[in-house]
Amino acid sequence: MIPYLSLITFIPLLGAIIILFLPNDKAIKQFAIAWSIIPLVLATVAWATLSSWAPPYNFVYNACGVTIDSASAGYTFGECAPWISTLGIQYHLGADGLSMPLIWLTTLLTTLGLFYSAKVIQNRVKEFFALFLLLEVGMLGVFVSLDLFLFYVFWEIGLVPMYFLIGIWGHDTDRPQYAAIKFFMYTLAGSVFMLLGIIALYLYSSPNTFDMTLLAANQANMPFSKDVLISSLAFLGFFLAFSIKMPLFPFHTWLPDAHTAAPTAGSVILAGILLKLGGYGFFRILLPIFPQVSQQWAFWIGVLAVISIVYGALVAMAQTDFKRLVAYSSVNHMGFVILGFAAAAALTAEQMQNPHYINNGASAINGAVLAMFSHGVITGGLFFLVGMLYERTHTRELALFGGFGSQIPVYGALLLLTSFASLGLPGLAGFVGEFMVMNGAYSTLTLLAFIAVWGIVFTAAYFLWKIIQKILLGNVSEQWAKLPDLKGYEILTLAPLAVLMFAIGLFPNWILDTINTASIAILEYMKRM
Amino acid sequence: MVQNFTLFIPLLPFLAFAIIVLLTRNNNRLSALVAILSIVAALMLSYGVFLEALSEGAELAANPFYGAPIAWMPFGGMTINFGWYVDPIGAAMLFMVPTVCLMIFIYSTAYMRHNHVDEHGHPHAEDDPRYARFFAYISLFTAMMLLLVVSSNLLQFFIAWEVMGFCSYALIGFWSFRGRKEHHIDDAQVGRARGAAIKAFLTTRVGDILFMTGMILLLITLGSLDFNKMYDPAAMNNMLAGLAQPLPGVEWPVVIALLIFGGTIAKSAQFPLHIWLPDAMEGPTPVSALIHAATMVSAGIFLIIRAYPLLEFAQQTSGPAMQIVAFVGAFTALFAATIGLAQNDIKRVLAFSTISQLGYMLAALGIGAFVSGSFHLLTHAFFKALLFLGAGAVIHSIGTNDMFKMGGLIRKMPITGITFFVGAFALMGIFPLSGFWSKDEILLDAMREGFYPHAGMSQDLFLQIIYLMLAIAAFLTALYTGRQLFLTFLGKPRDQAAYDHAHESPVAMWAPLAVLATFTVFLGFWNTPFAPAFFHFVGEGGFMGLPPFEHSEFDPIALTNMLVSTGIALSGFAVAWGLYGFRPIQAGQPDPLARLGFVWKILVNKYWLDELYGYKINLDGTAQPGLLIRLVGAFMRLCAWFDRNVVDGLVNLAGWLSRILARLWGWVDTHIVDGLVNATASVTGEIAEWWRTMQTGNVQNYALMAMVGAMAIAILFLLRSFT
Amino acid sequence: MITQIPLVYYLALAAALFCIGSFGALSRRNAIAVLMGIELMLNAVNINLVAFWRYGAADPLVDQAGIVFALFVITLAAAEAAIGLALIIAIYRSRDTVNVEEINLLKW
Amino acid sequence: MDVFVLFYLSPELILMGFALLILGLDLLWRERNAQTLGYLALAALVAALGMSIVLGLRVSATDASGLQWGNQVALFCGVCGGTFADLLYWAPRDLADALYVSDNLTNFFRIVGSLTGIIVLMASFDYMRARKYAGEFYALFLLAVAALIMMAASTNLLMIFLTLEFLSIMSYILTGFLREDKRSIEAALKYFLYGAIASAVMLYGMSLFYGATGSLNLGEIGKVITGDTNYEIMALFAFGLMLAGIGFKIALVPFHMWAPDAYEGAPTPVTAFLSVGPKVAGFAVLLRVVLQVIVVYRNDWVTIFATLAILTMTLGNVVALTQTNLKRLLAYSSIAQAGYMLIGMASISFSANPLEGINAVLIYIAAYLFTNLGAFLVVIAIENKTGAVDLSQYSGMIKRAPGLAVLMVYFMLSLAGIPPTAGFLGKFFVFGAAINADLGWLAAIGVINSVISLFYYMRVIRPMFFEVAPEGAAPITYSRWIRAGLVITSVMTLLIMLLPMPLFNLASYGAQIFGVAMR
Repeated sequence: MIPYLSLITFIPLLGAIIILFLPNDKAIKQFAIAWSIIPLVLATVAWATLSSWAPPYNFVYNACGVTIDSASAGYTFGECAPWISTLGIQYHLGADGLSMPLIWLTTLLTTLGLFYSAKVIQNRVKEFFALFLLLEVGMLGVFVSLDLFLFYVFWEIGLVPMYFLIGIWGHDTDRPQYAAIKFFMYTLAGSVFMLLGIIALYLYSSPNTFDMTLLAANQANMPFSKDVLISSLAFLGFFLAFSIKMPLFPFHTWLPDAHTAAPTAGSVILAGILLKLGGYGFFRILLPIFPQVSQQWAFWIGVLAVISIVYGALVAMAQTDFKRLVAYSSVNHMGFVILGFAAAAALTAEQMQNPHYINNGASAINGAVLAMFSHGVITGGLFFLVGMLYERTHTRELALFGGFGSQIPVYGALLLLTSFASLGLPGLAGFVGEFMVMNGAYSTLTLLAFIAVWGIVFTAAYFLWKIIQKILLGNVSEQWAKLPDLKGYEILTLAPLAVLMFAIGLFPNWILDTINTASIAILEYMKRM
Repeated sequence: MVQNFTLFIPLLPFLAFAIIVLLTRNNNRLSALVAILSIVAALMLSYGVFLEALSEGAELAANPFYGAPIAWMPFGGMTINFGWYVDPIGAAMLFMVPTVCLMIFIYSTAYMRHNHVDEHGHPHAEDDPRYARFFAYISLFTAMMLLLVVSSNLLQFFIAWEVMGFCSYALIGFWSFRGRKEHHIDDAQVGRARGAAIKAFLTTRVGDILFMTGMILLLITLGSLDFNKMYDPAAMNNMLAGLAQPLPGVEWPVVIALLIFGGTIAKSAQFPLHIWLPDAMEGPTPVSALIHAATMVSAGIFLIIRAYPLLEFAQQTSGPAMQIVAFVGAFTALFAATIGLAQNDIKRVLAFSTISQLGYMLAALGIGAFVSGSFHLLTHAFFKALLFLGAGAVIHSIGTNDMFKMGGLIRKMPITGITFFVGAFALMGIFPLSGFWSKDEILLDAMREGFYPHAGMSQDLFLQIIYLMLAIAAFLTALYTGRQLFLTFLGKPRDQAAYDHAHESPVAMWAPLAVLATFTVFLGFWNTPFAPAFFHFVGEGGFMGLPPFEHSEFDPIALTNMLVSTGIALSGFAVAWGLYGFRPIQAGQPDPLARLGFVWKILVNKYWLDELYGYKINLDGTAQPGLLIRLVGAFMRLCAWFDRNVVDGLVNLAGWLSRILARLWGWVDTHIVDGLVNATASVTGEIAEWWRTMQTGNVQNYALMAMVGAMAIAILFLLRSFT
Repeated sequence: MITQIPLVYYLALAAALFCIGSFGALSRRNAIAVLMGIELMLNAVNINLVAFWRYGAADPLVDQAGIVFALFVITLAAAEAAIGLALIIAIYRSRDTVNVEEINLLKW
Repeated sequence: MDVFVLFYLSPELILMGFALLILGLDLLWRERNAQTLGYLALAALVAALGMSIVLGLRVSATDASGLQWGNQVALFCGVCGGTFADLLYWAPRDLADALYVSDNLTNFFRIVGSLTGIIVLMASFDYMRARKYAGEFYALFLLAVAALIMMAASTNLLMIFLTLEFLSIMSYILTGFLREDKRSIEAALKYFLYGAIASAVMLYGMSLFYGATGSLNLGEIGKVITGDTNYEIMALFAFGLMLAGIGFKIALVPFHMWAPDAYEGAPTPVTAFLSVGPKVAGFAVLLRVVLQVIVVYRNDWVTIFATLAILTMTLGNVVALTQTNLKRLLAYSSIAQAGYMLIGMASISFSANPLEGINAVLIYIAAYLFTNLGAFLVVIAIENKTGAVDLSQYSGMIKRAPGLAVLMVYFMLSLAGIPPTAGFLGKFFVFGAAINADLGWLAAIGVINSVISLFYYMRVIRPMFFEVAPEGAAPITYSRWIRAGLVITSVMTLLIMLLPMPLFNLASYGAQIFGVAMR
């Protein structure tokens, strides 16, 4: 049995270390790209193996002394080793339909980010590539951990490289240091409360454990589930960490600064993966482990989600900086993910008995996870496009652009594609997730869903009005007369993302099939409340 | 047999789109060829399906061609499957859509070549710089329309619907950007196209949101979006049981039906979301024909056709869904016709006539005249495409849209002129063109239901009103169509330069006109009151599990109606002749109807709706957002301000506070400690002496602090132990 | 009958001495005087220790902890004084002052 | 008394013996072979470390491995008598009238102390090479380490006083070691005056203890103070005064004010030592006093420690925000770190859960030791070459000394408590203990503080990475001893996180002597 997850997670770390000993920039770049393909291949193989389980997924998961079978399973590739044995902390890895797509996306975006950066980053190359691979370790670690302690460790590991990526390679005009420390402190402020939540979870569970699978599976015999105050506080700790990471209104203000300041590949990873850590936490931890509290707060979380959607879209519309606008669009889109969470969480115990509601709950979860995945693809692409335009024009001021649709048609076509994918055009990646989330939301949070759905109009408005119209339409000014179109390596960077946008939009089944297994498992856990 | 290949019908043009984008985009001729070949192949396949469907006859309604092999969206224990669903009306659409599209494609090969005079005065014809892209877009567009027609599932339908929205955006805005060497368009055109595209997409998006909401609620209440389920009475009854009522006393079906109707309102440009369609004329004319007459707006009607059982169910169980549809349709028919009177742009007149005719169809569907509504959809597609293409030929030849710069063109462009006349008469409803038969049937149904109820039923005032509105609209239609004919093709040329420049179109342009004109003339005979073949095919089977439609025999009422509607059309045309044809308008002469004064001003300004909630696009390419958009804009700026100053401000405030706190500690060190020292010293009576000695950096201050601290802790312990 | 001086008297004396010592230590400018204040404080402790030993121990001749402690305190006071004076001399050499209020190079 | 018992004093004896030897050799060699004396001192510390480990291990009949950690010997008993064999196995808490014990806790602090000594000594080789009187420095330094170990071993008020003064006096001298440096000597004087006053106050408290209970032995006093009101007032009042002395060592607010000045003025290796050694020893004493004497008044001291913890953390962190001198900044940081340790003190709940306050304090101490010394090693390495201790002089360090810069990031992260570092593990245990003791709010304040602290720790990093080095700035080289020290500290900082079980066991064995049995 190949320890896929350990390999995927730690091969980049090895790469980062090797990079420190490589002699010149060229070798570093080539090595980093080649090396990053290894986890990508492994993740692809792992996913392929994963999706070959046939329904009804009745196999036995057995790792770390945890044995789960039949429908409520979902995990595979379990790996286990004792770590801090007195506290029952284990090195417990595992993947399921929830984490597998995100793991794969992480490896993909890292490879693309490295590939693009190899052409763009010219100063302090060694540091950049080593940090980038280190960042990948942190992100992958979060997705593969099934032990809360391990989860937390990886969660924080990702912060440091990102801090440096923003601070060192940020554009001088964007106050990179301010943005970097803001990002770091803001995220840390959230996650330390999660640490307290994790400890409380450990102390109030019986038997005391940090194991996510056990915590989720043992809902019924947890004294914790009866202690409303403590469990609410612990929930709040997790919630704060995740919603800052997501980011959810009103915890989002670190995001525009960080995104704007970060170098292109950094923004891609930040938007593509780092935000997903929060969303992943919502579904991996809050929903299965805190079903009661989630249910109590679902409406208000839904309200915040709806505010994020509408407010994020409106604020995005008011931006004049291309990158900042795309950054705010993340607030807008992540709102749907949280709305999906709220919709699934809002299922009452009574509704849990009705397969119809269960299906819609699964729709909400599927949709939210798929929305995360496709947001990673789309916004990753958008940030690449922002970066490519910036490399050419050295400005991001939307008012200075115009007419690029005819000047640089390939760029224009890709921007058009990505924008429409982002605003949720059916047939492209963004729509499916949004639709499924709305489906779930309408079944439990009808009113909120009806407000949220108008966010889609605003989303369309700012993409059309602010991005496509200001950049692609109109006349080309003389200033840009010599603007070159995309080069081969740039198209190559974007091509996989474009293919994914179509692949998800036209046939989401291949990915939803995987996610659905996890959604069913999560709902099984929730049923025990 | 052919039915199993139904899904290849949309796939073929989609492949053409992919091929053009990926491979042949730099070769204009090859791209056009790929597009046309694909549509021809799709046409043959869909004719195959159509013929197979015809051979099934009315039986098809109960056992439509159906298959849903593509698992698309699994959630929980459920999966939404995609596939094909061809029932009689779908089959009829499969006949109409590729036919019209093929004509438009052929027409476009010539239309997208622009005549251009270089600096030496030599005329050149050169391809539009984005010629290949144009064919890619219209291929995608056609693919999506075909997909929509064959969809087996409302979600699949919705996807095609939305992608068409994108195509309309891209095509309306086809000239919304301009390279430095593109001379065929000017800055004003770029500005107008830009505004029109975004307006079209966002306005329809509003409807799409409603549609999506309705669809999702349908999915939740019905448990499926498959048309099989939607047409199953047993499944429909479940809808009343599931979720709690949305509002007290309101049941879900009517809410869902009206939300879905919201999609139609936007897509088919019904009041109040019709505002995008006239501006959408900024796209190249084949696009107008393709999107805004023949197919895309028809998609809205087709949605109502698909949702017809739902509407009827809603009407029966929970609320006046059908009546609302009928009223909106009839009102729009009348309303748009009035605006059509006051337009000078040849294409805008057609645009408003489209809105008006779509209103007819909706009114028909709303009053239960399912078959006549559907039939009008088919005939309208042909003659409206004909009219648009004809108008396009005119524009292409003389280079302006303004009817007051035309006149007498029939002498220069006889084929275009004659075919245009055919289309215009069909639109007016002149016997025996197809428009007559289909429109007449609608009016007949309204009249029969309204004025001649079945035995035992009282006359229905609502239907009478509908009938009257439609009749007035028919009169106005004849009036503005007549006005268009007189201003454009008859009379004297008002702009001699343009007239001299005018010439008959190349064969690639007039041939499609001829084909469409032929269909316009003969298609009506498919469903005459004497021999309603179309009814037998479409209506007799009803919907799958639902009761079939009833058809009355040809009787005196029908005859009366035929006479009345012919009279209305002729009188409208006569008025037009009186105003515009009797004494042809001279150059510079104001419109005779301008004498209406304020009413005229209202009509010219389209009731100021753009200023109220729309987006007013001026001829010079500038635009003013309406009141509603301004409000949204203000709110948007408020949000951005809030975000920058309040939400982020709180964060910065925390940082600021901690800095202040840091200073405060310093201040405490310098002042409070001093104060404590001061107090201690005063006890010993030597304040003045020691005042100055106690300063920070002084170890004695530190020690004092320590001692005070220790005492404080000790005393705290004491106090605690006493309590 | 000879009345013994109560323990409280000693304690009060020690407390007073401690206060005087600490006042001196905290308020004198001259570092030597500060040192003297500290010596007074230590002596107050010694009084306390000896008094407690004399009054508290069950058998003062066997349990001599208090007085031993006092002896150690005296010794350490001497050691401290040595260190202190050495430091004061060193600072006087480098700065020509032993005024503690002027020794404030390091602050904030 | 069995002479063989002196074996159980061997680490301290080795240190003091070598100190005297070095002093003697220094007299003989007169500055000629100062480096050799340094190596001798290092050898002494390594030997002490080895002996500490040997002392801790005993042959066990029960443990399958045959070896078990845990060995408790009371020394200098008045009446405990008995044979050597008896001495090995007395029950926890029954300390008879020992002055000085060699138990698990002592061994823990022996290891901690000699490791501190080794690392600081490595750091000081370069520093002292350029300066006079190196031999004396090494001798005094060994004595200081011995003093801190002895402080941790004392179980008697008199012994505590003596060892505390021993450590203090050594520290004063070391602080003022640069006699020609105004700052150094000023720091020493301030430190001295402050320390003398603080210890006088402590002594006063001790005398009250003696008066109230008639004993100086912690065990005896603990037996007398059983929670009835006669002693309560006196004991707690006296403890409050004693805190002045202990708090002075630990640098708790409000006894912290000497620290920034002394840290800034002292020779940097001494600063490194001061930031760890006395603090650690102070916690050892605090643990013994609290858990053996006033343990019954748990409610009272929990409140006090919680309050002090909040004050200490918050003041340390907040004031550190404005500092630009790195030594001063680290001084405030170490004040704040003491605050986190105090959370552990406040969270002592005698529960069977591994997340227990005593454990947490000990683990935190070990983690803090390596991290903080590592940070100081970087500062020393840079100061040795450039004399820079101000943040503004650190710009572009990543180019001049990439290794140092990266390690500095690592140590700063560890101080801030970001995984995967020892500092994180320490914080995890501390906050865990707090939640376990129903002090979740205290843990919450603690984590907020750790977020604040990140800001100034990152301020240290910022010039190193984000700013450009001044023109012509030479790369910074450093000796193999500093490199060795950096390797030890960084590897240990990582290892404590990755393989925490040995440390955990060490700490929990130490905690056992207070009758706390961990699962």
